[in-house]
Amino acid sequence: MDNPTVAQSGLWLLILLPLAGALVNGLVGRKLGKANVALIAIGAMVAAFLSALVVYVQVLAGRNVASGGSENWFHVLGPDGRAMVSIAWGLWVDRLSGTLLLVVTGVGLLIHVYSTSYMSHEDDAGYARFFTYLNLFVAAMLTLVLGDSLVLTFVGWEGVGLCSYLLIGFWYTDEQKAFCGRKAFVTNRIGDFGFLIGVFTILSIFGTANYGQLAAAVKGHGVDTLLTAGAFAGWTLGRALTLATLGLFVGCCGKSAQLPLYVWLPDAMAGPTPVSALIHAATMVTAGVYLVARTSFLFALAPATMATVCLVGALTAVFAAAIAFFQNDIKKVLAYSTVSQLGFMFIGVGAGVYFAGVMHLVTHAFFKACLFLGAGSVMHGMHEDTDIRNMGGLKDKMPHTRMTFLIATMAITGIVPLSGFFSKDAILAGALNSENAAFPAVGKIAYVLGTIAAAGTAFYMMRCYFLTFSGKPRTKVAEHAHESSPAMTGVLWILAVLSVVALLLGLPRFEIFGRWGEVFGDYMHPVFAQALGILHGEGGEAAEHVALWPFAVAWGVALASGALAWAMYVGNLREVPGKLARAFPGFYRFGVDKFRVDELYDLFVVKFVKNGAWVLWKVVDRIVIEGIFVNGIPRVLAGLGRFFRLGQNGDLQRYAAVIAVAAAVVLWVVLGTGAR
Amino acid sequence: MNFPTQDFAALAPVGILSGGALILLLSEVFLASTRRGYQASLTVLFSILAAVAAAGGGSPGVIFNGQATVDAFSTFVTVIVCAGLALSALVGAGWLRARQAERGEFYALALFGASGMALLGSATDLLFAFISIEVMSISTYALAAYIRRGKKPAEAAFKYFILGSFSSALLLYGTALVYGAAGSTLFAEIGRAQGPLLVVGLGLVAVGLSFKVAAVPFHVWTPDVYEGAPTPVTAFMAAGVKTAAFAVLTRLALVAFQATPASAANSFAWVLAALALVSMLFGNWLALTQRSVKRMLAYSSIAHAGYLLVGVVAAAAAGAREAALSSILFYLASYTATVVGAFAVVAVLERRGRSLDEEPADAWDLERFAGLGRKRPGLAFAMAVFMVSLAGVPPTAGFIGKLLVFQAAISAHAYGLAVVGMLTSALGAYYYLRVVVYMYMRPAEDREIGLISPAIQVALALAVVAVIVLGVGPETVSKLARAAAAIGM
Amino acid sequence: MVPSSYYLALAAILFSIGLFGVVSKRNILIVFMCIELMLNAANLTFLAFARQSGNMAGHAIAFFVIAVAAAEAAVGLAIVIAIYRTRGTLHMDEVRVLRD
Amino acid sequence: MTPLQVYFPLALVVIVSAILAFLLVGLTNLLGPRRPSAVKSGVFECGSDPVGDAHGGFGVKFYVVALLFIVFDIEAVFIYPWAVLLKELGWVGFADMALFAFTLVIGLIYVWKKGALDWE
Repeated sequence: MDNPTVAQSGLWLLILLPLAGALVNGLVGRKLGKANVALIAIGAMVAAFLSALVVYVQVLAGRNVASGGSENWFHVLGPDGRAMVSIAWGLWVDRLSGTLLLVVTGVGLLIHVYSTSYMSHEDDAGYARFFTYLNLFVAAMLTLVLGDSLVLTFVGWEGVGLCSYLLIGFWYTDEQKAFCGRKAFVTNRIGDFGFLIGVFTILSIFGTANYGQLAAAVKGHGVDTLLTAGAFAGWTLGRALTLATLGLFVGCCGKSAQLPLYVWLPDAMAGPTPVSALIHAATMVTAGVYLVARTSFLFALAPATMATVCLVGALTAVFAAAIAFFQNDIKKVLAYSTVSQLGFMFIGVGAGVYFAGVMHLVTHAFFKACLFLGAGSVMHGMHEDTDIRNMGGLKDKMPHTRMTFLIATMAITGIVPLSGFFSKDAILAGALNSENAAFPAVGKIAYVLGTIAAAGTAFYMMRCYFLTFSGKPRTKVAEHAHESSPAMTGVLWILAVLSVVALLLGLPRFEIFGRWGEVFGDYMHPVFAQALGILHGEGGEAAEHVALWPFAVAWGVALASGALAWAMYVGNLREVPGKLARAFPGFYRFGVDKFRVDELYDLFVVKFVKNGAWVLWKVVDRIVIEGIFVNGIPRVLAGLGRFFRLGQNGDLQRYAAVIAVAAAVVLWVVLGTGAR
Repeated sequence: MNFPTQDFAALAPVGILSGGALILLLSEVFLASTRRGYQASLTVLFSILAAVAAAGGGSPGVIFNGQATVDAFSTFVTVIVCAGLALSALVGAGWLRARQAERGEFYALALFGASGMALLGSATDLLFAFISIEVMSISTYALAAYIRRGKKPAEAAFKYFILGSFSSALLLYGTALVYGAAGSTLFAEIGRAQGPLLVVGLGLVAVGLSFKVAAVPFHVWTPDVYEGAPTPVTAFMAAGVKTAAFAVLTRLALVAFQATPASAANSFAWVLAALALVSMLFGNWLALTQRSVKRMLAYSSIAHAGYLLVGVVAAAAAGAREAALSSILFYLASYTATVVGAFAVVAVLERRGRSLDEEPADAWDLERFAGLGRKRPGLAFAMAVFMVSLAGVPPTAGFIGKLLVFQAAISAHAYGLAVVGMLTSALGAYYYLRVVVYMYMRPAEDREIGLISPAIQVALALAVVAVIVLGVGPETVSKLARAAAAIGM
Repeated sequence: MVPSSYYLALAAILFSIGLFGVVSKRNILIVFMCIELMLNAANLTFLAFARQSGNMAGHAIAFFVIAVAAAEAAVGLAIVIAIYRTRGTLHMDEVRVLRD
Repeated sequence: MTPLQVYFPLALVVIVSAILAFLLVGLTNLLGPRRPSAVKSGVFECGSDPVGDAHGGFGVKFYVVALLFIVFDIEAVFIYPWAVLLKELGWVGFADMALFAFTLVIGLIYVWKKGALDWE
C-alpha cells in the first residue's frame, strides 16, 4: 500500500475512471437500463474514492505524489523570447490537493448514491444523461484539483464550467431554465477571461505555469525585485504579480460566485438538487478558493490583490446574507448562503489565514451538501414545492431529514461544538490579527463585516429550518409529506455525522485540546509555509494572539441571532404579528394564521435590511449583470449584428464595392505612412 | 542547360496530386461503370502518397531560380492540405452518392485544387503565387458549381468566381507594380526594393491575399459562398484554401516586414493588425446572430482568420517570429481537422428536399441538431468535440492553437490583439456551445437521423481523433511546426 | 518613341474602367468582361515595365497571365451558363438568393 | 524613320475612314426626308407580326465549343515562343513541352470521350 508507484499510477486512474464511466453511460447508457447506469456511475466513483484513499495514505505519510510532469504537453515561448518552455501533463498531490481530492471523491460518491434514488423519476435516457454529466463533472473537477500547473487547472476549470452549464439546463423544456444557464455561461466567461489574462501574464513573467516551478521562481524574491526579461521587463515583481493575480481573482469571482459575478449561482438552482449540492455548494464553486490557496505564494507577493480578495469576500459575505433574509425558496436561501460562506473562505485566504479558508471549504462541503440534499428530500416529500411558506410541521413526517437538516443548520450557524463554528471563527480571528501591507485596515474591516454576516447567517438559516420543520403544516401537501428512501436519508446521515466530526480539524490552539489544537493548520503548514514566510517575514510566524474574546463574540452572536429566529418563529414572539395585525387593521385582512410570521418578518426585514439589500441586489444583479452583461451586451451585439447584416444583402456588386473601398483605404494607409 | 530534375523532384507531391487528377479524369470516361466507390478511395490514396512524398522528400530548398522554396514550412503546409483533401473526399463520397452526383470530375477538381494549394505553400515568387492561386481558385470555382440542381450552388460559384477573379485582378495589378518597382517578382528581390510603387503594389497584393483568407472587410463573399457551395466543397475550401493562402501571406508578410523602409513595414503591420482586429470582432459578432449552422461556421471561419492574422502580426516582431510562425502552422493544422469535421456533421444532417431538385430553405437550421444527443450519441459527441475545439476550450486542438497564437502575440508586445482575441473567443463560445445545447438539451423535432455512410464515419472518427490528439498530445505536431517555422527567408 | 509612362497611365485607366464596371454594371456578361479588362490592364503594366527596364521577364509573365485568364474565362463562362439555366436571365438582381 | 513616319499612312487611312463614316451617317440623318406613319413604325417581318424575342438563346453547344476553343487556342501562346527558341532550349525544352502537351492531350481525350466534341 505504501509503494509510491502504485499511488502514482493511481493518479491518472482517478481522472480516467469517472471519465470512462461518463463515456460508457453517454454512448450506450440509454440502452442499459437504470440499474446498470447507476452501477457504472457509482462503480467508477467507488473506484475513484478508493484510489484517492490509496494516494492519501502517501500524503499522510508526508510524501507528495507526482505523476507525469516530465511528459510534455506542449511548448510555449519563454519570457526571454528564445527558449521554449514546456507545459507538462503532470498531476500533483500534496496536503492541499489531497484534502480536496478526498472531499471531491467522497462527497461526490455520496451524492451519486443519493441521486440514484432522487433521479429515479427520469426516463432511461434522461437518467443515463444525468449520470454521464455527473461523472464527467467529477473527472473535470479532479483535473482542476490535481493539475500541477495553471494550464491544467484551467482544463478542469473549463470542464467543470461546461458540466455545470449542461446540468443547470438539465430540464431543458423550461425557457426560464435555459435563461439561467445563459447567465451562468456569461458570468463564467467573464471569469475565464480574467483567468486567461492571469495565466498569460504569469507565463510572460516566469515562463512556466507549473506550481512547483513558480514557487521556486519567486523564492527569495521580494515585491521590489525588478524583472529584466519578457513582456514585463522593467516592472517590479509585485506590480506584475498584482496584475496576474487580479486576473486570476476575476476568474475566481466568476467561478466562486463573488461580487459582482455571484448572480449566476442562485439561478443555477434550476438544476436538479443533487447537482446543486455537488457542484454549486461542495466542489466547483470552491475552486476559486482552492486556486488562491494553491497560488498563495504569488498572492502573498501582491498585497493589493490580497486586500481585494479579503474585501470582496467580506462584502459578498454580508451582502449575500442580507439577500438571503428575504428569500422564500428553500434552495434560494441555501444558494445565497453558499455565496455568503464562499465570501468567508475568501476572507480567510485573502487575510493570509490560508488553512482556515481551506478548512471552511471542507466543513462547508459537508454541511452544505447535507443541507442541499435535505432540501432535495423535502422537495421530494413536498412534490417539488420549494416555497418554505407552504411547508411547516415536517419534523414528524420526515424525521431523518429533519434531524440531519437541524445538525447541518447548527453547523453552518456556528453553534459551538459543531464544525462550522471552528472553521468560521478561525477565519474571523485570523482576519482580525492579519496585517496587509497595502491596506492595513482591511483585516479589521473584514472581521467586522464577517461578524455581521455570521449573525445574519444564524438568523436566516434558523428561520429556514423553523419555517420548514416546526409548527403545523400550512398546506395540504405539507400534511401529506413523506420521508424519502433510505438511499437518500442514509447519505444525509453520513454527511450530518461528518459535519459534526469535522470539528476535530478546527479546534483552536488552547491548552485543553492538547495536540489536537489547530491540527489542520499544522497539517497544512508545509503547503503555505512559503506564502506565510513572505507575509510575515522569513522564518517569522503570525503573532499568535490566541485570545478568547473573538470566539466568545462569535458564539454569542450566533446564539443570540439563532435565538431571535427561534423566538420569532417558534417561541413567544409568535404572538407579536397577530397583535400587530389587530392594532393595524390594514394587516388584519392578512390575519390568516399561516401568514402571520411573514408579516412580522416583512415588517422587520423591510425596514432594516430589505430596502438596502434589495436596492443593491436590484442594481447589481438585475441592472448590471442581467441588464448589461446577460441581456444588454448580447442584445446590442445582435442589434448591431443585424445592422451590419444589411451589408450582407446578397448583392454581389455591393460586395465588390466593399472590397474596392476597403482596398482603397488599405492603400491610403500604407501610402500615407509607408511611402514617406 | 541541364534538365532541372531535382527541381521537379522537389515538386513530387504536386506531381502526384495532379497526376492523380488526370488518372481520375481518364478513369471516369474509360471505366464507364455505375460503381464509382473506388474514386474516393483513390483520392485518399493519392493524397496520402503526396503527403508521404512531401514528408519523405526532405527539404531541397530553393528551386526554379528562387521562384519556389521547398522547405519544412512548405512540407507542413502540403501535409495539412493533403489531410484536408482526404477528409473532404471522404465526406464528399457519401454526400454525393446520396445526391446521385458522384463523378470522377469532383475528385479530379479537388486534386487539382490541392496541387495548387501545395504549390502555394512553397511559392516565393509573386507570379508563381499568382498561378498557384489561380490553379487553386479555378478548381474551387468549378467545385462550388459542381451540383447543377438548384439555384444555390450556381450562385455561390458565380459570386465566388466574380469576386475571386476581381481580387485576383487586384493582386495581379499589384504584382505588376511590384515588378515595376523591383524589376523582379521574386520575394528575395522585392525585399531590396523601395519606393511608393512598391508599397502600393504590396498593398494590392495584400488585399488580394486578404480576400483569399477571408479577412474582414474582404470577407463579404464568405458567408454566401460557404452556404451555397456543396457542403464537402465548403469543408475543403475552409480547410485548404485558408491554409494555402495563409502560407503565402505569411511568407510575403515576412518580406514586407523586412522591406527596407521601417515605416513601410510598420504600416503593413498596422494594416494586418487592423484586419485581425476587425476580423475577430465582426466574425464572432455576426456569427452570433446566425441560425443556420453552415452560415455560422462561415462567419466563424472569418473569426479564425482573425486569430491567425494575430499570429502573422506577431511574426513581425523579430523576437517572437519563430513562435508566431509555428503557432500559425499549428493553428492551421488544428483548424483543418476541426472545421472539416464540423462540416462533415453539417453534411450528414443537411435537410434534403423530397426530390433532388428541391432546396429546403432551412437546410442547416439549428433545429436540425435538436435532440441529436439522444438520436445519435456518437455523432453528437463528435460535433460537441468540434464545437468545443472551435471555441478554444481545453483540452482540444483549438485551445492549444489559440494559446500558442496569443502567447506569441504577447511575446511580440501585441497586448491589445491578444486581449481582444481572448475576449472575442469568450464571446464566440456562446454560439458554438449553442449548438451543443441544441444537441443535448432540446427535444428532437423528428426521428430522421440524416445521411450517414461508412466513408463519413471514417472521416468523422479521424477528425475527432485528430482534434483530441492535437489537444492532449500536441507535442509531436508542434515540434514539426517549430522546425518548419525556422524558414530561412 | 512613346514614353512608357503613357502605357502605365493607359493601363491604370483601363484598370479603373474595369473596376468601375465590375461595381456598377448590372449585366453579368459585362461584369465578366470588365474583369478581363482588369487582367489585361495588369498585363499592359507588365509589358510597359518590361519595356522600360529592358527586362524580358515581363513579357513571359504576360503569356502566363493570358493563359490563366483564358482558363478563368472558360470556367467563368460555364458558371454564367449555369446561372442562366437556373435563372433564365443574366441580370444581377436575380442572383441574390444567398444572403443574410 | 521615326515610328510616327512609319505609321503615318495607316493613321491617314484610319482618320479618313472615320471621317467618312461619321459624314455618311450624319448626312443621311440631316438630309433624308422623314415622314413617320403608323405602318412605317410597326414591326416588319415578312408581313406578319413577329413571334418571340429577338434575343433568342443559342444552343448550349455553341458555348461548349467556344470554351474548348479558347482553352486549347490559348495554349498556342506558349508553343510559339518555344518553337522560336527550340534550338537553344534543346532537349530540356523539348521535355518540358512534351510534358505540357501530354497534359493537354489527356484533357483532349477526356473532352472527346465525354462527348463534348460531338455536335449531335
